[in-house]
Amino acid sequence: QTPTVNIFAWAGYVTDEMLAKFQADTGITPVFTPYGTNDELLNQMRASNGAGFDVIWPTVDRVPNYVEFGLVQPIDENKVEWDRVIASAVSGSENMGAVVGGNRYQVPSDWGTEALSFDRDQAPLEYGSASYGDIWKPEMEGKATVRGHSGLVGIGLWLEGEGRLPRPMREAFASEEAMTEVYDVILAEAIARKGNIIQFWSNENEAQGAFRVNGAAIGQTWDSTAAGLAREGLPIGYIAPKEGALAWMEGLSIPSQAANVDEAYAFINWMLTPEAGAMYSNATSINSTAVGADALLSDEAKAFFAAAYPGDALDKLWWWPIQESWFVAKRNEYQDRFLSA
Amino acid sequence: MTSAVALPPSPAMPARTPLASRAAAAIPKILFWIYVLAFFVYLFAPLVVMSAAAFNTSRFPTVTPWLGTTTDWFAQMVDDAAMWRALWTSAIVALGVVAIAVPVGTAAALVLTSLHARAKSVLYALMVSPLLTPGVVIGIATLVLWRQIGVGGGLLLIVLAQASFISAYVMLMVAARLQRFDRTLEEAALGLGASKLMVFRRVLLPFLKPALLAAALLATLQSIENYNTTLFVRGFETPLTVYIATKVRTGLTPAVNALALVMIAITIAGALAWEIARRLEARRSAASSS
Amino acid sequence: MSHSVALERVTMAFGETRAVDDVSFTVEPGEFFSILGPSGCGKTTILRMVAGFLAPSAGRVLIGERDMAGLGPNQRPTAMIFQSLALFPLMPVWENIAFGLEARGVSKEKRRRRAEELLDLIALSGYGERKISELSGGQKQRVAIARALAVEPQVLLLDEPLSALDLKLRQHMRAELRTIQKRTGVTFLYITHDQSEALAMSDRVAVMSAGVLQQVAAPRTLYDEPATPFVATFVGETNAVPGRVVAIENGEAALDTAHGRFTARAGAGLAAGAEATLYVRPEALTLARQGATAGEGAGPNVLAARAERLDFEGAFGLLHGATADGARLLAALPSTTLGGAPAPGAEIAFSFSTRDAIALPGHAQARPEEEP
Amino acid sequence: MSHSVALERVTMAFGETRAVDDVSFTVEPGEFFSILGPSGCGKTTILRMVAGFLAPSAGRVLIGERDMAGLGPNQRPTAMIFQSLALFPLMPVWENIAFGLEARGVSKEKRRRRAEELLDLIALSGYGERKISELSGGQKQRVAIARALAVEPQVLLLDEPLSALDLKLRQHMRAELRTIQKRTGVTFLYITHDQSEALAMSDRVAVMSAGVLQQVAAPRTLYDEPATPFVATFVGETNAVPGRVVAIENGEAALDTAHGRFTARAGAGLAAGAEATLYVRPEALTLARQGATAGEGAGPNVLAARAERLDFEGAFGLLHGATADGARLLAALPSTTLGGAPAPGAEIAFSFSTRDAIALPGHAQARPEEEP
Amino acid sequence: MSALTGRFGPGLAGLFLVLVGFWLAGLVLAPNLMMIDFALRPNLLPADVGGPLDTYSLDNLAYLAGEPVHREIFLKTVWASALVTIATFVVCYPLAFWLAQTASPSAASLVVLALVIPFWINEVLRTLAWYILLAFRGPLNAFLMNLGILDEPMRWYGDGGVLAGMVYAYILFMLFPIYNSIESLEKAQIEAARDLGAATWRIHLRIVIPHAKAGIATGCVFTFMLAAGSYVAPALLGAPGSRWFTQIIYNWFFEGGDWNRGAAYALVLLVLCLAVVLITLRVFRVSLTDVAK
Ligand SMILES: Nc1ncnc2c1ncn2[C@@H]1O[C@H](COP(=O)(O)OP(=O)(O)OP(=O)(O)O)[C@@H](O)[C@H]1O
Ligand SMILES: Nc1ncnc2c1ncn2[C@@H]1O[C@H](COP(=O)(O)OP(=O)(O)OP(=O)(O)O)[C@@H](O)[C@H]1O
Ligand SMILES: NCCCCNCCCN
Ligand SMILES: [Mg+2]
Ligand SMILES: [Mg+2]
Repeated sequence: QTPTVNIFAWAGYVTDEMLAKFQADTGITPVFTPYGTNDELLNQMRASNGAGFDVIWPTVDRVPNYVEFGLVQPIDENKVEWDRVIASAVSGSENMGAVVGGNRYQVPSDWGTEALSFDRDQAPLEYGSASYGDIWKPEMEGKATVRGHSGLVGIGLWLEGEGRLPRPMREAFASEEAMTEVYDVILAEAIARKGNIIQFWSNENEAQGAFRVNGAAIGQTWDSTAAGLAREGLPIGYIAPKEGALAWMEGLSIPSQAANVDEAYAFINWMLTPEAGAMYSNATSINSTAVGADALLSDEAKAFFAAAYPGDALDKLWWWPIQESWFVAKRNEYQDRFLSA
Repeated sequence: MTSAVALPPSPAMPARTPLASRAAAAIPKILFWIYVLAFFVYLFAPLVVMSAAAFNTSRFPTVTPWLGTTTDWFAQMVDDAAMWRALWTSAIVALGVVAIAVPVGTAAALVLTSLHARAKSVLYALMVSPLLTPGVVIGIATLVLWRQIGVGGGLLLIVLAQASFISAYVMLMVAARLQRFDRTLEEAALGLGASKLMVFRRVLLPFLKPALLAAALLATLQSIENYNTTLFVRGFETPLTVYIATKVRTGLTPAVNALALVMIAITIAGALAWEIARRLEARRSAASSS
Repeated sequence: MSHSVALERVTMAFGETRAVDDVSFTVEPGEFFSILGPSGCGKTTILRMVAGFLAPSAGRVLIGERDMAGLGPNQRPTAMIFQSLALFPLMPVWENIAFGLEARGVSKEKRRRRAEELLDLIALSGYGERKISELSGGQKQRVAIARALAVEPQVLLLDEPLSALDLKLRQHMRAELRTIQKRTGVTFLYITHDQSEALAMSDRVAVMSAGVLQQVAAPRTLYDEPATPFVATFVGETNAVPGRVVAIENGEAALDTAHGRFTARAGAGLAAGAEATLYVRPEALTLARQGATAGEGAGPNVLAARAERLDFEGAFGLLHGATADGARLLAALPSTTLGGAPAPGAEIAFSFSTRDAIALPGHAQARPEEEP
Repeated sequence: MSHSVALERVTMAFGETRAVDDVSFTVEPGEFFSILGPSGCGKTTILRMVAGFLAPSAGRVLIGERDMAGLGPNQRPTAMIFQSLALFPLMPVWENIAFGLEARGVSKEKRRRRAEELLDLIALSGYGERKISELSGGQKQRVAIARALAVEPQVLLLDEPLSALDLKLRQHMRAELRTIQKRTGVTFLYITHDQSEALAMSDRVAVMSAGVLQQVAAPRTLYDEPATPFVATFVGETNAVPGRVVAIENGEAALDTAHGRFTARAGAGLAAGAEATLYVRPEALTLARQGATAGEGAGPNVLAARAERLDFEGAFGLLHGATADGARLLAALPSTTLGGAPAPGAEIAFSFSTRDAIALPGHAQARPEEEP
Repeated sequence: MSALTGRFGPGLAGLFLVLVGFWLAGLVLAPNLMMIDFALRPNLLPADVGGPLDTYSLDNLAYLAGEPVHREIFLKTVWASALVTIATFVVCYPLAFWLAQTASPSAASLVVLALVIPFWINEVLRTLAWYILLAFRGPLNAFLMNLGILDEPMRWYGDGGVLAGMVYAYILFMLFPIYNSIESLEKAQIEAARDLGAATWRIHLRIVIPHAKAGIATGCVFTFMLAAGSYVAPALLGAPGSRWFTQIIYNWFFEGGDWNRGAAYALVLLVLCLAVVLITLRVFRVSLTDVAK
């Protein structure tokens, strides 16, 4: 029987080209199933008790949730080719959620941002003046798209910049009282301006759809969204706002009931090769953490990157804090009120 | 006969010419055909648009703007190994559902017919309750129960959750046919010396056969089509509806439309074949009985 | 108004089938007029053309001298009583009766009053609030009549309204229908395939066969003077003896048959030398002395036969016999005379009088096929 | 074996209702025995007890001298023919016929052969492969008989097997059933609510009313010598004249009635001075000269009346009349004598002979309720 | 029970009872009871389950009662489902009547054939078809603008889109029960009413609809239940302003991760559906046993 590895990953993260290359390189048959959101991944794993897949691809700030529910197993550090990973990503991920109770549960594989996508004709933006607040300007009524819960964070950063938050945004992730205090203000603002939203998105596909068929001119989306639209020739740009782009790191984890653990490590190590990293980045416009991948990037990907983060944009990245279970539950309640209002 | 009531003339008892009243009589007919036309436009417009989009080069499935005609999406659909896996999964699930729901629904219909009115209506209410339960609730309830005893979502739970309400459909179909069953046939068979088992096998079962086949078909369709319930109990399994829904959420391409078009084509072909067979059969039996 | 309903050369074709073929007749006001014929002969089709549910392919339907073309069933001065009655099961009796008034916008109070009057007429006062399902077959029948009468039609159309009832009730309702018709004076156009029903109730009967009108006449005339072999065999039981006409004289014909020479009244269109059939009713046969042969005996017409079976049926006995060449004969003998009835196998002879037999042209059609 | 079926004091109670109440009778081997009675009188219940579908609440059922208690329908030497026939619609004709043999484990080849023999018997050879739905009503009937005969029952039980057929076919099948019964010699226990059917076919008839056995006798005896008022009124049409017995002599009774004194045969249980009713059949009434009054005229029994209506019914006419006190009378007059029939309203008189009338104790029950 | 063994013998009867017992106890009752149990407990980490925090309470239900937005969505789902039901009825009734009473057999079978085609592809694809058709830059807007009916594209997604998509999805569930019940109406009833002078509307109101009541109730009950429990249509065709209660439930499970609260919400939905069904049947005097015939 041929060895197999079942990969449960973000839609669009593993292309057919990558699957073929992986199989050719390792002799292992990869089976790829896509998902659209972190929560979908988490709850799907809860529903199946952590069984069914060998590799999953959670965002680092959510890894503690998986650990709580016993859905992932500690990484056997000896089986990972650590020298293939950018060192700062490995060390940085430690405090972002990859390490829980002294055990590492995730190998970093990429990082990216959520910032402003805009229609160059209808809503042109410039670095420096562009702000999360642009989404909520009166002119953008009926033309904006955001993801429910991260849209609230964007508003928070905008209000924080204008000094209208009772506490710094980051404290909202630390305790329930702080969160309530901050989010009540954010939600009120969000509901008051909800008329700007033409469509909410929750996954890549919906985000692209907002621009492609639903008439959105501005939005808070992932980098991959704008890149995907631009690649098809749509006049969509992507730019970090002056408050700082929301940055996240992701990596590969192994579910607690994985059936093909060795193959899982083989896949993780393969993803960290420069070739695989570059293939990944070229397809998604998300940055690989594989050493040497940047050298192999396509010109297109390089250009997108340069345009997105001019000047000091990279220094001002706003990294997602860890989102504990209580936070996720509560954030969902706020999101729900926002969506339903 | 003398009448106490002076009758007003019947609504349209006019001195209209026959021609004029014929024209007036035609108006409701015209309105009705306009309605029929609208109905079928409503029924088919979405399907036509969806099918057409399978030939548009646009990566997002639409017909406006028309970026060029292509059959690439069909090729992509054929190459989509995950889709074929999903189809296979759906087939296995459907098989399991039929294997449970048909015997269970049949037994339920038979038990119902042998009960007295009061017990019957209580049991009947219980049996149709899964049909009055939202699909998501069935999925959730099943998942919650089985996780409690350590069974996670997967093929088994999909089959059980679907069978819980599809059995009710089977029960209804079998019960409907059973209502037309003439119990004296059973007595006749008994009177001729047959055992109860033989009566069941030779008289009742053959009578139920068409309903059982139809129920199996319906069960298959319901199973393949189900999304709301399956979504919660699928665990890491991906039947076709879930696959399609995932595509819709994670990267819709006209390959899905190509798939839909193929399914529509198969449906039409199947339906036509069925209709032709039915008419041939009707003609045959008409010929043989005259 | 010289007639109530008139059909003028009416034809109704369904594709290839001519369900009604060039039929003309008139019905007089206040008449109880029946259309009689076997299943599928076109009776219902005629009724539906009169009611307005069907438009004739050719010809005209007139009611009270007025051409009905283009008028729908709700615009004609007719009311129909359906074979199934078609009472509205979800309305109480009185609402059924008053439905036609409701359709004409009559106020509830007046409807209620009129319904009571009609309930009186059909002897069902006090039944107004009942459900239809709580009525017996005969009561339903009467409610259907009241419902139709409520709209004061000029013509009441009845499509085999008694056929769903059992024998006893059917006989009872015949009298009842007849009484109501006489009392209200409404023209009844009545359809049936049951000859005894048509004969017992009607002023005149139209006999149809395969879409074609055979004869329109009073019941007694149909029975005694059938115009066609079809009428002779369809209306009442009869014995048919085929033969050839040897002479016609004074309205009497002499026929040569396989069983000898017989005389009978000459029907229309009979010609000397042509093939013809003699028809004689079972009750017109009397038992001649046993052992008698043709030609012998008192009467002019004596038919030799062998007794086969005597079916005792209460009021009379049916004696089945067969002639020497195997043709069957049927004689109806009053029960009071059955004392000395012949045993099966006995040689017997039937006699009949000339005036009780009729000769019609052609050889008899076979009766609607008996089982193989 | 001295009898084929015997019921000994059989009672069947469903809760409060006694559907069958203390009934005893015996059926001889090879007899055509009918049970006749109105709907709901318990006929089917009796048949189902004989077949083994029901167990009697009290009493015994014996077949061929053997007590059947505890034996199921598949263990008794009976076969049943249902009103609906209950042919298996999904099996071809021959499998229907051979079903009982299949149940007994007979090999397919032998079954096939036996089915062919039976198809021969019922004159349907070559029909073995047909579907049931491709048969006519009478053919189905015969297949049902063959299916029942295939298991070689001692007794064939028939529950109104002809009632679903139309009149013509029903009459035809009566003769056919009778023929098959005589040919096979199997005992027939036959149920019907149609008196002319029972009278025409049976060797003996048991008349039931409301669960109680009224009389068991040959048809002619039932008609001429009814044992109870129920039998007198239920079997055949009759005219009932209530009165009081003044004398009984030589089996003849004299009754005083509202219409004068009449004589009739004395029925069982008649006592001088007691209330009694005189019954006379419509066909036993003859038209006495018009204007005659009671006591006058030739015969001893003359009944004055007013003519009301003459219903012509083909073979005979039914003359409806009413006595002075409003009781209705019915006379059946042969059609051939209808020439001088009285007009409605005419004063007439009927006469009847003593031997054609019978007096029974008590005052007549009303006939099963006519419609209110 | 004795009737069952009497008819089928102990062996078969036993088998039937086992099958029915397995279904009703194992697949219907147990999951629902467990869901109720689940709905009455707090959302805990695996480590805390069975611990001191794991107590029964009505908190999850109280949360719904105390959350105005959810309450509102809940109520909106109820009336919107009722609206879907009414719209589906209006769309289906004339066709059902025509099919059952007027159409020639061959025309009827052709139409039935046409009707089932959309229903052999699944609900997700059916809804997707509407999603494509109604898109802002989609064919419907293009068509209407070409005709000059619209100057600029309309936003179809939202309440209107959900309505169109749901009515579409449930046509057959409404049509067939009504068709079946109207078909059993004797044609002579309609002819009699017409013959007595009734106008078309009166024939429907007084004769056809009362006769078809049970079928109409069945169709309405099914449509309402399916609409209230639908997830796909509001998810795909809804807009920011047209959320459905099922989406909230889904969110508790697949976004918020609070399965207990999700179960509580599902329980409320279940109770709602059953209540609406039973009340409707009571109001229209249809017994449950007449439903789904
Ligand atoms: N709508 C129709 N289309 C085609 N043929 C029809 C139609 N209606 C009646 N026919 C045919 O016309 C002929 C006469 O039918 P009709 O119903 O008038 O007979 P009927 O005398 O009333 O018979 P029955 O006594 O059985 O009611 C039959 O052959 C019948 O099949
Ligand atoms: N299973 C039963 N439970 C209760 N009552 C019954 C049952 N079967 C018959 N009866 C009652 O017993 C009486 C006799 O019924 P049965 O069927 O024997 O009548 P029948 O003479 O065959 O009538 P029909 O001519 O209408 O068939 C009726 O009053 C009937 O209602
Ligand atoms: N909150 C973090 C989101 C991480 C998203 N990864 C997105 C990939 C989209 N194609
Ligand atoms: Mg007819
Ligand atoms: Mg009976």
